[in-house]
Parts: sequence; C-alpha cells; structure tokens
Amino acid sequence: MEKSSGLVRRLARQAPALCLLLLIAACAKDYPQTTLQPRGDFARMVDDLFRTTVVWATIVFVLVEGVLLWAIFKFRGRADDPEPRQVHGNTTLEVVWTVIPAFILVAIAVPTVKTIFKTSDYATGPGVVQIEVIGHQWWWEFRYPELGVVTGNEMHIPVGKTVNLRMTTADVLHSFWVPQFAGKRDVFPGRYNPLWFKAEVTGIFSGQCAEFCGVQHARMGFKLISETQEEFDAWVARERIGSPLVNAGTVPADTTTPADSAGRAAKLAADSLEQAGRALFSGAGCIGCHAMVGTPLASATSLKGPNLSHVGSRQTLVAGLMPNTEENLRKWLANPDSVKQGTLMVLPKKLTDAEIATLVAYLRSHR
Amino acid sequence: MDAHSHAQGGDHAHPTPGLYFKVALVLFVLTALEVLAYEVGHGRMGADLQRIVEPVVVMLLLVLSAAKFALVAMFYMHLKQDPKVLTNLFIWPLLLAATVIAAMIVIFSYWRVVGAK
Amino acid sequence: MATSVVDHAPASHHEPHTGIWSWITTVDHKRIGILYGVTAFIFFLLGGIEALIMRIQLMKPDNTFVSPELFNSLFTMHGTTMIFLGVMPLSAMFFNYFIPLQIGARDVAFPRLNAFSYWVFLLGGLFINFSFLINAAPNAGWFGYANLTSNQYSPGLNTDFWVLGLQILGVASMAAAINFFVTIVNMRAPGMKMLRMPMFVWMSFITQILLLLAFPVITIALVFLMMDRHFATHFFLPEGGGDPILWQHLFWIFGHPEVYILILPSFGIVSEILPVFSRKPLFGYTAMVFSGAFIAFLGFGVWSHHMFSTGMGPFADAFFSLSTMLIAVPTGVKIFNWIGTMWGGSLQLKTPMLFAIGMVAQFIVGGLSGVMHSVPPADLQQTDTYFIVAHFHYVLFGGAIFGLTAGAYYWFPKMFGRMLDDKMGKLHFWMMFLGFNITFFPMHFLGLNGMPRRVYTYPGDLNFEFWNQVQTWGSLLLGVSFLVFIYNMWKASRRPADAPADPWRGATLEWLIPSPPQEFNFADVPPVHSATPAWDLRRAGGGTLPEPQRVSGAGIHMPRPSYWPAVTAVGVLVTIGSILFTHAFSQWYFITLTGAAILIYGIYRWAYEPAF
Amino acid sequence: MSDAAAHAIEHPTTTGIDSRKVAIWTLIGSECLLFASLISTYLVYKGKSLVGPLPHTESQCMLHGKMQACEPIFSIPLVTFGTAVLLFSSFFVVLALYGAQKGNRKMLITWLSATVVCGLFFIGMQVYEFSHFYHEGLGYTTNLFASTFYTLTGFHGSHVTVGVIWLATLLVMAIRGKLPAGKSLNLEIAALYWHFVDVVWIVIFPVVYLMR
Ligand code: HEA
Ligand code: HEA
Ligand code: HEC
Ligand code: CUA
Ligand SMILES: [Cu+2]
Repeated sequence: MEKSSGLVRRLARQAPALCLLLLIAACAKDYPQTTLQPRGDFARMVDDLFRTTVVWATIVFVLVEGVLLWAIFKFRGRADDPEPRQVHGNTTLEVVWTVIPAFILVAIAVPTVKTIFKTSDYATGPGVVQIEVIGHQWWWEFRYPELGVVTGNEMHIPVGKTVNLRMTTADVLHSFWVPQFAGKRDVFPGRYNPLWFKAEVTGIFSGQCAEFCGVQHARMGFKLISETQEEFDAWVARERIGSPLVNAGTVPADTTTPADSAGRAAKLAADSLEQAGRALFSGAGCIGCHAMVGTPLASATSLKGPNLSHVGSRQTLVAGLMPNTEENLRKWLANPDSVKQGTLMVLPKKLTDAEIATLVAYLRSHR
Repeated sequence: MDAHSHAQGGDHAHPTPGLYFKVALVLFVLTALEVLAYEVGHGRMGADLQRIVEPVVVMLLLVLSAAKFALVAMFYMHLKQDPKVLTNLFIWPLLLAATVIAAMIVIFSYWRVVGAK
Repeated sequence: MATSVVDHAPASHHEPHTGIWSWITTVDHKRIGILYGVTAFIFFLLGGIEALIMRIQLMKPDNTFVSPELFNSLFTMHGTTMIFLGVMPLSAMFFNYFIPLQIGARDVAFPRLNAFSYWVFLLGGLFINFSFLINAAPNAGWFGYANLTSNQYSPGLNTDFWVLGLQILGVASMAAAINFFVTIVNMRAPGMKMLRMPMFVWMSFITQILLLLAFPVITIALVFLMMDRHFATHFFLPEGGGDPILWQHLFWIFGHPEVYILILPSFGIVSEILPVFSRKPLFGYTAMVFSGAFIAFLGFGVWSHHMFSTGMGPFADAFFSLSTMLIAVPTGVKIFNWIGTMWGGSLQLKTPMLFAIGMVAQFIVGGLSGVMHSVPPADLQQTDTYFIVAHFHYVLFGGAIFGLTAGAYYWFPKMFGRMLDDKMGKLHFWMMFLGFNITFFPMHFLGLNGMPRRVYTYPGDLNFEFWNQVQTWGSLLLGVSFLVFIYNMWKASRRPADAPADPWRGATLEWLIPSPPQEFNFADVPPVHSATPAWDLRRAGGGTLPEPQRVSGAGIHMPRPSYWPAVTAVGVLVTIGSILFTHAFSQWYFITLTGAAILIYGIYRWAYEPAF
Repeated sequence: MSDAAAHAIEHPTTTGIDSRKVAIWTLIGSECLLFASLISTYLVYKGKSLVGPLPHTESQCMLHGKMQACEPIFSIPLVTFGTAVLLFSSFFVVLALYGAQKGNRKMLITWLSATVVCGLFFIGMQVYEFSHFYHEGLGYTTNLFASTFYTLTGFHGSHVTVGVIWLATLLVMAIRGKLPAGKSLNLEIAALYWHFVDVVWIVIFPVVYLMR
C-alpha cells in the first residue's frame, strides 16, 4: 500500500487535473454560450474560483476512486477463502480522514467567501453605465434610465466599462444570464436585484433566461453586444429617437444627438411607407402592446410587448429565436403561435399577406 | 394496557393534584405578567414606566412564555419524571423550530432592505 | 383503543394468504413491503419512460417530438414521480420488510397504520398521475416556484394536482415515519442496544427523523399555495404584499433534508452489503452512525444553497456555503469507512456487491459536484444548468438507485425465496453502469458550456447537439438494463423456491429465519450481543449455521387483517382531493364533507376494532 | 389504536414505554416544525400588509364599502381570557388523568368534562373573535396579516377541535365505564396532545397578540 499510494499521489497531483482542465477548455471552444471562456471581470473571478474547485475535486476524485479500484483488485476473494482478519476500525485513520477533507474545504472556503463579498451588491462609481433589466414572459426588456433608451432582447454595452444592472420582472421569476460575463441572478416581482460586469472584448454574445418561467422558458434568449464607446454612443443616439423615456419626458431630449435625427424624423413623417405602416400598426392592434416611434403610445412604458422603435436594427427576432430577416419577420407576423407556441403575442385578428408585407417593410425600415 | 409496562413507564414519584394546582397558579400569574408587560410597554401605566419597559418588552414576553412552556412540559406533560427519551423527542425538534424561525427573520430582514434599491 | 386480547382465538381468524382481498386487508409488514415495492417500481418505470421521452426530444436541436407544454409536464412529473413515488417508496419497501426483521420484531409498532400509509401512498400516486388522463399534468417543475404557480400564470388544474397530490403523499410519509421511528425505538430484540443496530436500521432511523421534521414544513407551504390558488390569499403573491421567495425558503427547508431522505436508506443498504461481501465487519461502526446523524443535522442548515442566485446577500450566501461544504466531511467519513471495510477483506464480487461498489464510486462524483455548487459565485454559473442535473442524477441515480438496486439483489432471496441469476445480474450492472455514465457524465460538459435545464429544446448554433445525442443513447441503454432486471425477476418467479435462509453469509438477524420468512418472522427471537448477531452464531457453530426449519405458528398472536386502514385512506384522498373542485362548482365542500365523514368513520371503526 | 398495546403483552417494549406514548411524542416533535413554519410566516410578513385593519395600530381599511380609518383590531382582554381558559383546561386534564390512574371514576369524569367544556369555550372564543374581526373588516384575504393570522390561529384552533373530539370520545368511554385504571394510557396520550396544543398557544399568545 505504501508504494502505491505514493505513486497515486504523484499522479494525482498534476496530470489528471491538468488534463481535465485542458479537456474542458478544449470542449469549450465551440460553445457560444459557455461559462468556461470568461470575457468579463465578474465571470473571470467566478471562473478562477471554479477552477480551484475543479483541481481539488479532481485530486479527491483520483485519490479516492484510485484507492477504491485498488481495493477491488487487490482484495478479491473466493467463496472458500478463509475469513479475513476482522478489523473493526482504526481511530487514527478515522481522525486523519476526517481532518484532511476539512483542510481541503478550508482551502476552498477562503477564496469563496472573498469572492462572495466581491460579487454581491451594486457596482458604484463614476462612469458606470446603469441599465434596468425587466424580465417578461418570454422576452427581456432593457432600459438605460440615464441615457433614455428602452429596448428589447438586445443589450448594448461599451467595452471596458462597468455596467450596473438593476433587475426585476413584470410577471414571474426569471434569471438573467450571460455566461461569458457574469453568473445568473434571478429577478423577482416588486423587488430589485443587482448584477454588474465589465466586458473585456467587443463582440456579440448570447444569453438566456435561466429560471423556469413557463411554456417558453426555453425560448427566452437575448444578445449582449459589446462595442467600442463610439459605436455605443452612436447606438444610444439612434435609440433615443422615439424612445418612450424621452417621449414621456423622463429623460430630457438631448440636444447633442447627431444632427440628422431631427431631419430624419421629418423625412419619416412624409414617407408613404411610414404613413401606411403607422396606420396599420394602429389599425391591426399592434399598438396595444408595442411602443413605436411616431405612434400615439410611443411614450408608454408598461406595455406587454417589446419596444419596436428600432426593431430593424436588431440581430435577432423574438427573444433570440431567429435571425432578424424579412422572411422570419413575415413568418412571425403571419402566425406568432406557430413560431413560438404559447407566446403572449396574440393578434386581435389574422393579418392578410398585404398587411404583413406593409408591416414588415415598415418595421424593418426602423433601424 | 397491562400494569407491567406501565410501571416501567415511570409511575414513580407521580406529582399530586396539589402540585398541579400550584403550577396552575404560577401559570396564571405569569400570564397576568405577560399582559401587564404588554400594557406597561405600551403606555397604559404612564410614560415613565413605558420608557423603562418598552425596550425589553419582547425579551420579557419571550422569557415569560418560555417559563410557562417549560412548566407545562415538565409538570403537566410529566417530562420531569418520565424517561429522558421523551424529553429528547420534544426538545430537539423544538430547538430546530426555534432556529428556523430565527433564521427566517434574519434572512428576510436583509432581503427587504436590498430589494428596495 | 385497547381491547383485551384473550377473547380472540390465536391466529385462527386469519384469512388465507391468497386473493386480492387478503392484500387489501393485510397488515403484515412483509406483504405491505411487497406492495410498496411493486407499486413504487411501476411508478419508477413510469418516471423512467417520462425521462426517455424527454431524452428523445432533446436528441436534436429545435426538435418537435413533443410540445413545449408536454415537455414541461414531463420533467415536472419525472422529478416528482422519481422522488415521491419512486425512491421514497422503494426505500419504504425496505423499511417495511427489513426493519422489523433486522431488529428481531414480529411486526412494526402499528401494523394497521402501516397499511394505511401504503393505501394513502397508492391513492396519492394514482391521483397525481390521473392528471395525465385529463391533460392537466403538473407543469411547474418539481419545486414549483411561486409565483409561476399562481392562478394567473398557471391556470387550470395542473398545479392543483401537484399541490394536492403532494399533500396526500405527505400524509402517507408522516404516518409511515412515526411508525418506523417508534418501531426502532421500541421493538428491538433483547440485547440490541442502539449501537448494535444494523447500519441499515440506523440510517432508516435517521431518515424517519428527517421525514418527521421536514414534511411539516412542505405541508404548510402547500397549504399556503392551496390558499393562494383556491381562496384568494396572497402568501406568495406580490400584488398583496406577499413574497415569492417565502415559497423557496419553505420548500428548501423541506427540500434539502428530503435529498438526504432519499440517499440515507441507500447508504444503509450499502453499509449492509459491503461488510457481508467483504466478509469483514463494517469499518468504524460508531463513526458511521454519528456521521449519518451529523449529515442529517447539518442537512437542516443548508437549505439556501438552492437559492444562491436569488441575491440573498453576502452573509447568507457565505453562511449557507460554509454549512454546505461542511457536509462533505461526514460524507467523506462514510466513503472512507466503506473503503476501509473492503480493505483487507475477501471481496465476493456478486451482483449486490457490484451495485454497492458502483454506488460508492458514483456517489463520490455527485458529491464532488455538490461541493462545487456550494461555492456561491461558481454556482451562479452552474445553477439551473445541466451541471446541476448531472449532480443530482449522480447522487440520486448513481447513489440512491444503485444502492436500492443493490438492496434488491441482496434481499430478493429473502423476500421471495428465490435467487436472482447472478450472470444476468452482472449484465444488468454493467449495462446500467455504462448507460448511467454515458447519460449523465456529459451533462457536466453541457451545463458548463451553457445549456440551461428545463428547456424543451435548444437552438442549433449553441452546439449542444452532440452530447445530447450521446446522452440519449446512454439513456436508452439504461432503459434496456432495466428490462434485463425485469426479465431476471420474472425468470426467478417461474422457478420453484430455491433460496437458502442465508445465501450470502449475512451478518444480521433476517438471515437466521427461512426465506421467505413466516408470517410471525421469529418463533423465538435470538439474543443479540453485537452488531453482527448472525456472524456470532455462525462462529459459535464453527463456521456454519443450521438451515432454519419452518415451524408452526400456533400460539403466536399476530395482528388481524383489517380494511379500515384502506377505507380511511380513501377518506384522506377524497377530503384533500375535493379541493380540486372549488373553481368548478360552488358546492364543492360537500365532497370535502363526504371525505371527512369517511375519514372519521374509518378512524373510529379502526380504533374500536380489536387489533388481534 | 390498540396494536402496540396488545403487542406489549408478548413483547415488552425496548424502552419500557408504551409505543403509543412514544408515537404521540414523536408526533408532537414533528408538529413543532408545523407551527414553526406558520409562526415564521406570520413574523416575516409582519408589517407588510398593504391595507388595514392591522392588529395593533390604526390603519386605512375598506369597511362598509369605503376606505376609512380603522381601529387596531386585537382585543387583548378577550384572548387573555381564552388563554386562561386553555391553561386551566390543561390543569383539568391532568387532574382527570390523575383520577383515571387512581381508578377514581368520579374525579376522572368531573375533570375530563371540565376539560372538554374549557376546550369548547376556547373554540367559542375563537369563533367569536374571528367573526368580530370579520365585521371589523378583516376577512381571510383582506391583507397579509389576516391570511397569516387566520391560518396560524386557525391551524391551532383545528388542533383544539381535534383534541376536544378526542377527549369527548374518552369522556363517553369513561361514563360508560370503559376507561378503567388499566387503560388510563388512552387518556394520557390524549392529554399529552392536549397539553401540546396548550403550549403552542403559550407561544402564539405573546408572539401574535402581545408583540407589536
Ligand atoms: C440524493 C440526493 C442528494 C445528495 C446526497 C446531495 C448531496 C449534496 N448536494 Fe445536492 N442536490 C440534489 C440532491 C442531492 N444532493 C438535488 C436533487 C438537487 C437539485 C434540486 C433541483 O434544483 O431540482 C441538488 C442541488 C444541489 C445544490 C444547488 C445547486 C443549484 O441549484 O444551484 C447544491 C449547492 O450547494 C448542492 C450541494 C450538495 C452537497 C455539497 C452535497 C453533499 O452532501 C455531498 C457530499 C459528498 C461528497 C463531497 C463526496 C464524498 C466525500 C469525500 C470523498 C471526502 C472528500 C471530499 C472533499 C474534501 C470535497 N446540491
Ligand atoms: C431519483 C430520482 C431520479 C431518477 C432515478 C432519474 C432518472 C433519470 N432522469 Fe431525471 N430528474 C430527476 C430525478 C431523477 N431522474 C429530478 C428531480 C429532475 C428535475 C425535474 C425538474 O426539473 O423539475 C430530473 C430531471 C431530468 C432531466 C432534465 C430535464 C430538464 O431539466 O429539462 C433529464 C434530462 O435528460 C433527466 C433524465 C433522466 C434519465 C434519462 C433517467 C434514467 O435514469 C431513467 C432510467 C429508467 C428507465 C429508462 C426506465 C426503464 C423502463 C423501461 C425500459 C420501460 C419498461 C416498460 C415496461 C416494462 C412497461 N432527468
Ligand atoms: C397581445 C399583445 C400583442 C399584440 C397585439 C402584438 N404584439 Fe408583438 N409582441 C408581443 C409580445 C408579448 C412579444 C414578445 C414575444 C416573445 O418573445 O415571446 C411581441 C414581439 C413582437 C416582435 C419581436 C420583437 C423582438 O424584439 O424580437 C415583433 C416584431 C412584433 N411583436 C410585432 C408586432 C406587430 C407588427 C403587431 C401587430 C400586427 C404586434 N406585434 C401585435 C405582444 C403583442
Ligand atoms: Cu424567463 Cu425562463
Ligand atoms: Cu440541497
């Protein structure tokens, strides 16, 4: 036993733990929603901690399973073998194997508690981007109260800046999760929960609701778009046009927005597609659930569906379900329930092909 | 029921009606004290007394009710002379129950504060 | 109420042991055990089939094999069934059959209460599964988080079936728990001190304590939920100032002890099997007892580790994290003592032993991933992903089911007087071992790579397909392994009884009596001087034990059969089930009153009926 | 339930205590957690009601179809009286048990009747209290306080009711002479349950009624 356990220990110490980590890292490469390739500070802290636990778990696993296997092969007996020595216990040994795990746990517990305190509560300080997250059955709403932006299913953040999320829900529990940036945090009705992170790179990342929230919990994804400060500012400027927050006067209209905005609005008002689309948007009942630039309810902030003012610019449609293409939008408007069974977008009446075509063109023109 | 196992069940030193009566009196007095604590704590007997009693009223009530609890359990439920097993059957769940209540209060007090932000 | 015994002729009034009626009225703990076993195994297969359907749906992205609604019902009913109708009653089968045998008792303390537990369990299980037939199967997950379970977000009877079904099952569990607890406290053979009880009895004892202390909490939580759904209260609803998180606390105060309720019997079984097939006493008996008790004790102080992502704040997170980690210590003690038992032994690798070793090997994996969850920041990434699904199947299937299967092979000869085929048993083991690991190990990868749990499908571009397919094939292998098991039992049932009283050189009292045991178990209860009384006798006999003879039971008083427990159980079903109708028609309470009347009548008849 | 009793004839129990007595204590231990859940809920929801009436303070509440100021709802004298009655019933049942064990049938019947009467009185007090609250505008679903309060005290009340039925059954047996000294355990068990119901009230009374 002496010899073998020495060997096992040496083996255990390095090789398998490293192998496992390598294996996991290799596996991670092709998974766009992986937790194993952190791209934000929060997720990185979590990942470091996780790797610590993996190493310890691997060591314990290899040692204990190793000894178990060893015992199976070493002590196989036959039915007619003499009775083995009747050992009832060994106090020293028992104390040792009580104490060693305790030490291992302390080694895990210390960084754990440190990280717990680092990852709780809101992020504060200058330059922090404030975002409100509101879960809905089955889509996400994002509001930037200081910037005057209200959008759905697509969160834009500037790279290298800490974003501070203040999260709640309009209906049942959901859980906000972008694996490469931070862990999950559940949202509760009538209550706010904090989360923050800082993106290290630019790119498009995928996130998903992680608390079971009803029929379409599986289809409650969203995109996180990390971009440079300039891109982000440009996006904000665009989104402010027709934003419910700006319209409602919650946020003062910003005079420093790009010069074209006023002109654009004027041009839009005259456009014939815009005229037809807007009329249909009211006539077909969309307006009951969606805010849309230029429509009477553009300032409503507690509607059932996502703000559609700039839906043409989004990467995906319907909570990450499909790419934002003309075809997909047409499919969606033709019969939402067949695309996403159980969705709460229930059209007052079935749209005709012509109506759909108009709405599609209208919506897609709003970028 | 046969007498045999009953005798083992702790027939020895059974308290008498006299003792039961004394316990009842004490229980009565403690209940009166509880109500008194409540009244005094909320200003029924003047502001001066209230100032002294109010901060400790919860403490007082807890102590008084624990005392009543113990009296009933020990004398009326015979835990004092019955085998220890029975006491254990009661005391451990009771402690767990008290801990759960305390933990819930602590957890919720934090939950309310943070959730409002 | 007690009635004098002398006016009944001993054993003469007992019905013959055949026919449905004899099963309905039986109060024999062994027959009730078999009833539990058969019923629970059927429910287990049902839960397994539900799992297989889910696996087929998840085989490829954007699959449409089942609808989203059905999928949600499937995982809800799969979890609920496996836990409340599979593992718990399978454990109850062993409690019923073997606690009295192992402590040298003629029956449990309250034989009719025992029958009552079974009937309530059966009716509760049928009740909750009946929902499938009217297309209203529960669909809010096995922990039914509020406020998704409110009327507003879960209209229909689905959640009602779940709430009321669990309530009914809770009655069965509580009655059984009191019964077994008292049996162990009060019915032991002369000389069997607490610290001489077989480890299975010890772990069962601790399980009963957990049941007794955990179930009242879920009972209350379910009452609140029922009130919210049927009587317009707002216990969990923010509209009226309530808070959905309260449900989570109450559920997990119950839920975490519940997972130890599921695993401890299995720990006990493995602790019986390893010594017998190592031919060496259990290593560190006392440490095994106390570690079990410590696990149970700690089990009440860790519940919020299921809620790290709710944002309870750093202090609560840290507290529950540390308390959770601490459980690894006593559990480690158990693992090491099991290995210590095997160490230096003479291992007989028969089927029960294989399953027991498999249980130890796999439980370690599940335990270690459990410790990974206990690190709150890391758990923020893991929670509600397949990493968790991997964890709990390693402990529940790799731990509980492997342990229970080990017990089934170990005790089958005692229960039915027939040996199970060892070759087929080994085939079963290897198929199950492989199938299990192929199904559940890749879930670790999927979870860490971002696959959430409880999704009826996933998009193709997340690349979850490969491992999901592997898992599905694994689960099919797992399914087939159970067919081998069923075939093995069927074959055995076709053979004449061939099992000796003690096929394995067992250490405990049940091996001293014929297989299957006679109705009264022990004509004379042997004295007990250690934790391994059968080995003591064997040694005293120079290494062999004489085959025990069947004896006449004349003069032994056994409890008489009764149907009042079953009637009372119907009363429970109707009383609780009546709540289903509150929205359907205004006179619903007549059903409740009818149920209550049956219940009360049943109790009175039961109480005044002579027991012997 | 005579199963265990009869068993004891062949088989004295391990602890020497009758199994039924162990069972009732086990049940009592378990019930501690039942009431702990109810009490925790009451306490964590304390002060979270959105509308009145409230237990100790004035509040806005809907009464007679309009919002108006409501008085604090608790009437301490009434419950104090109920509390005292319940405490005395515990005293009476212990005397009844004493009588039963000594084979003193008269004592048994007298005090057991007194216990049942006290129990009924307590239930009556609660029914009165509830209906009074109801008329003051506190329905079961009016606010969180109402729901938690009625559920907690209602659970206790239903335990009292079961206890009364149980004790009344024993009283009938005693009157018919079917509760001799040898069967006093039947009463002892019911009495233990009854005392437990009493101690639960000993907790509820200050926690619910006397703490603001
Ligand atoms: C049989 C059931 C069972 C058992 C025994 C366990 C055992 C443990 N569980 Fe598990 N658990 C579940 C069933 C079980 N669990 C279920 C069903 C869920 C999910 C519920 C749901 O969401 O649906 C769950 C979820 C769950 C979570 C919540 C995850 C989440 O949702 O975010 C956590 C978090 O801490 C956890 C932790 C643990 C720990 C630390 C143990 C420990 O007891 C494990 C201890 C064992 C070992 C550690 C291995 C042996 C020890 C050694 C070899 C010694 C040396 C070891 C070290 C030094 C580390 N479990
Ligand atoms: C003891 C508990 C237990 C057991 C044994 C199992 C066993 C299995 N579980 Fe389960 N599982 C849970 C408890 C358990 N599970 C719980 C609590 C959940 C969480 C639920 C929730 O989220 O609410 C869950 C969730 C869960 C999920 C996640 C669902 C989701 O989140 O979307 C999956 C997915 O693969 C799964 C798969 C399986 C499989 C393949 C098996 C297999 O091991 C099953 C093997 C058995 C069989 C295959 C049966 C064999 C039968 C036959 C072959 C038919 C023979 C028929 C006749 C003779 C008539 N389980
Ligand atoms: C009953 C309310 C309701 C009505 C009426 C309604 N919608 Fe919706 N809509 C929703 C909801 C809710 C969603 C989110 C669906 C989901 O992701 O499950 C949605 C989503 C959408 C989306 C996808 C948005 C995104 O961010 O991906 C588009 C586009 C859309 N609706 C357009 C329309 C149009 C056009 C009409 C009118 C013809 C309309 N809706 C009418 C409720 C409604
Ligand atoms: Cu929202 Cu799941
Ligand atoms: Cu747990």
